[in-house]
Amino acid sequence: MAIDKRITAATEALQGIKDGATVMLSGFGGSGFANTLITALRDLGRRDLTVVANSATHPLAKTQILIEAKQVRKVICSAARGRGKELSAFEEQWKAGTIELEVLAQGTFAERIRAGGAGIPAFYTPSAAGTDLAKGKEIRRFNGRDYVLETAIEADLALIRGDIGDRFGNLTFRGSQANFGPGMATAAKLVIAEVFTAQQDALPPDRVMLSGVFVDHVLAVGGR
Amino acid sequence: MAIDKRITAATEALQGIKDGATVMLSGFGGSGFANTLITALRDLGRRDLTVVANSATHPLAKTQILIEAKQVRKVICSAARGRGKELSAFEEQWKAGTIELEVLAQGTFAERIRAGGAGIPAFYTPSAAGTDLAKGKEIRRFNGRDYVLETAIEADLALIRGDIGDRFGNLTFRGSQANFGPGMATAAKLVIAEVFTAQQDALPPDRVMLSGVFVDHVLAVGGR
Amino acid sequence: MGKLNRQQMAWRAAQDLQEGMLVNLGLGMPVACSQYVPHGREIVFQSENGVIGAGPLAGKNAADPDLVDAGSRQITVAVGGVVIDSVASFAMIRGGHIDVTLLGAFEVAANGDLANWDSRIPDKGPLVGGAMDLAASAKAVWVIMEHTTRKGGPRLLDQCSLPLTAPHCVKRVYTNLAVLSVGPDGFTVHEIIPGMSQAELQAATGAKLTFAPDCGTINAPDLADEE
Amino acid sequence: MGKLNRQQMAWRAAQDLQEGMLVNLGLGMPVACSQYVPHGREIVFQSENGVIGAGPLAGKNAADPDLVDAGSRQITVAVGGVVIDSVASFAMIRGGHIDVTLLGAFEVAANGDLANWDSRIPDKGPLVGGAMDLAASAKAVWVIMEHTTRKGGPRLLDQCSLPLTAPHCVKRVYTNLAVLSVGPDGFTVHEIIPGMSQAELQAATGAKLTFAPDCGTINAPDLADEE
Repeated sequence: MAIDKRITAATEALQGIKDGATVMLSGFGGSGFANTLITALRDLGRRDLTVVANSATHPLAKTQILIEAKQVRKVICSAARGRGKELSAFEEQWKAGTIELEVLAQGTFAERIRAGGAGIPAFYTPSAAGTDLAKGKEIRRFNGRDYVLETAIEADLALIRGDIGDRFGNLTFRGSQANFGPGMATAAKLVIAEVFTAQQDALPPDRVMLSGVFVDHVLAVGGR
Repeated sequence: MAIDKRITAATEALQGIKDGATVMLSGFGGSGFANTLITALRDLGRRDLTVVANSATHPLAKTQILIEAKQVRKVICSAARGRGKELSAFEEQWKAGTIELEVLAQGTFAERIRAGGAGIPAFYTPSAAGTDLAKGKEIRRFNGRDYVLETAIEADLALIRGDIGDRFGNLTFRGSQANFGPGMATAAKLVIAEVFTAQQDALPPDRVMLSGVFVDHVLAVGGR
Repeated sequence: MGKLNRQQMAWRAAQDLQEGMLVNLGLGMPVACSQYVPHGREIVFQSENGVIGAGPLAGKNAADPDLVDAGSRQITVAVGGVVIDSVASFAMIRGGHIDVTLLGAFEVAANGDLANWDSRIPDKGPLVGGAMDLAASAKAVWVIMEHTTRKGGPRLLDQCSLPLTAPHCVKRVYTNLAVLSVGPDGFTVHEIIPGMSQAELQAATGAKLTFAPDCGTINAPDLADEE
Repeated sequence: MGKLNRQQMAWRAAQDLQEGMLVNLGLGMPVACSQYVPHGREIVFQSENGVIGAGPLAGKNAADPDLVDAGSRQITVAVGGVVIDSVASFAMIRGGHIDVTLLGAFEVAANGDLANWDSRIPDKGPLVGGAMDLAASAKAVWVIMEHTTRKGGPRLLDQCSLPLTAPHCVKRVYTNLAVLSVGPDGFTVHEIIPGMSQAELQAATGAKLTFAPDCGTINAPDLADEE
């Protein structure tokens, strides 16, 4: 017996995810989306999901197939505007009132996830102080400036994308592929990474960009 | 003209540091102390310094020469006990009441520095809740558990140790040399790194462990 | 009287970026600035998705969908650059490490208030992105925008009418008519386009302008408007 | 009646570490546990200075003063390991990612309170280190300590007399006399050393003991006490 986090399909790993789960999805600007895993989650058919993803509408992200399948109850993001003039699936459901939206400054979005993974239940941030996004939130003054209290976001599941994985769950990232993945991996109970390739041999310490400690399963899907 | 943060001596770079400055010093367990730079700071002769260093008494750290020279007014650390039975220089002055001590859980020490560099004025932590170290601090309950409010630590100067530096100030670290260095580099107005070697050519992106954005000067001192 | 086109506005702002600065460029006109930095001046461009030292756009052969900037454009990493994750990138931004952020805007007020995220498009979802973090925490917030709306109304105002991105943050504004600073006394004009009078500029502005004693003219090179 | 020596105590605790666990070992007896993990069982040892996957002590030829563990010992990085910085390491700890932290202690109370940082040595400075973070946030806090003080007084108590490291955190205690768990009903004994009676153990303890129905004996191998 030895540690080996590599899997050949996501179905079994996802079984424990229930209706109403909170799911973090990495990715930014076309890079770092775990689209194979998102598709597997869609196929699982769970409903009333809370999706934590930077964009609710990115055209290259499969986040939209969860929304189109009406599996999403709420989205927490920093960007919820579709690119086209016509409304995106998210915008349609949001406008119809069937999907809830919590929109955040992107740094607050990232830091709330980091807090979730770092044991910080709440922190103060200057971002959004004095704007509509701070309405209803606790404001506190430090050194003559107003800050907004923000709480940690934790999740039941994070689906992230890496480049190379090893049996320990260690990951590398290519280009700007990391983005929200490392943060999300620290903040979710179950973390599955899809990667270009997954190897038995351990990555050398100098190449590991996310410790396998944070990753439960690694699925090789190719697609570099 | 081009960016080149390499220097051949620290004296000039340190001139702006005044009496009463707050100084962060990296290092843990014999690894990652910027002892050449600490010696240069001692020679500068500034007084009433607040030293932010994980240990006030580590025998391999030159922190003690600042204390022996009576240049330190206050120490913020997680470890203030000398190894021997006899008292360390720090312990002598602390016992005599001529040096102030703020002792923190090591994770709180690290996170307060991180907060200082990350624009977070304050955060809540579970560490030390229910202990003497939380006395006098604000306690707040989240999800049925008590947390301690802790504030950011910022500094006028950070002296850190790396392995290889480049003209952009990018750094690599060997072994466990990084420890508090990257965090401290984000939290100080002036950051000087001493390194084994400093090269003109940029480190490849995959090798950079701390972005040069956080480093003002790089001094090669050998000593690997 | 030649209003600056968008490339010329980007050019003008780029002239003020100094060697060694860490600079974040917003979507639209701001990102165009990087190509107009005076030759030999090294600037570190930060893209908030984690590229610290963003290089030029990737050529067709080098384009890599895994390496993009905050505008989803396929880019390169500049010499001396590194890629970090989003948590670390926004820690850098919020921590005040960005020397200058150049942002587009809908409105700027005389007290430095910035409105650049919500133009109240009916039914479309909100798009906040990284602008609030950048505006709240960069050492200097500079804005590039047209001096007036498409209908000719002012964008430089006593008070913003649109939802704020951050209060009291804008330090400079580069428009197609002028270069202005924002201080305790509101807008001060430092440069105007050739042929425009102070009275004409004031008439196009929704807040009282002060003109710097050495107020000069913008001398932009001819640049084709690429958009 | 053979009390366990320090190596045997470490051996006993190590038997309960399971494949794939992320485990932090405190200074002293706890770090000795790593050498007694059953053969073939892969454990990831976390050292709070940032070594995630700490390997054995470095041999003399491989010793590198730049690669140390939380006890300043020159170590190696295990296969599959990586080194991170202290901020990230304590984020990992505080975030609840450590499955088990094995700590030394002065006192443990029946409600799980732990006292292991301040033994009130006159004049010597305080030494907190990472224990408070580990005790507050590890999924399970296990303690290895002598059952009694050098003077024979109890260390397992109704209430700690020394300053706390964290309240309500200890789940198991491995002593030189017994293996105990800590639950809502206080201490439950699961194993006792051969030849010691329940009454004798109770007499050496400062809190009421419950004995598990299947309470057995500790069968430790002979191990030379190295310290």
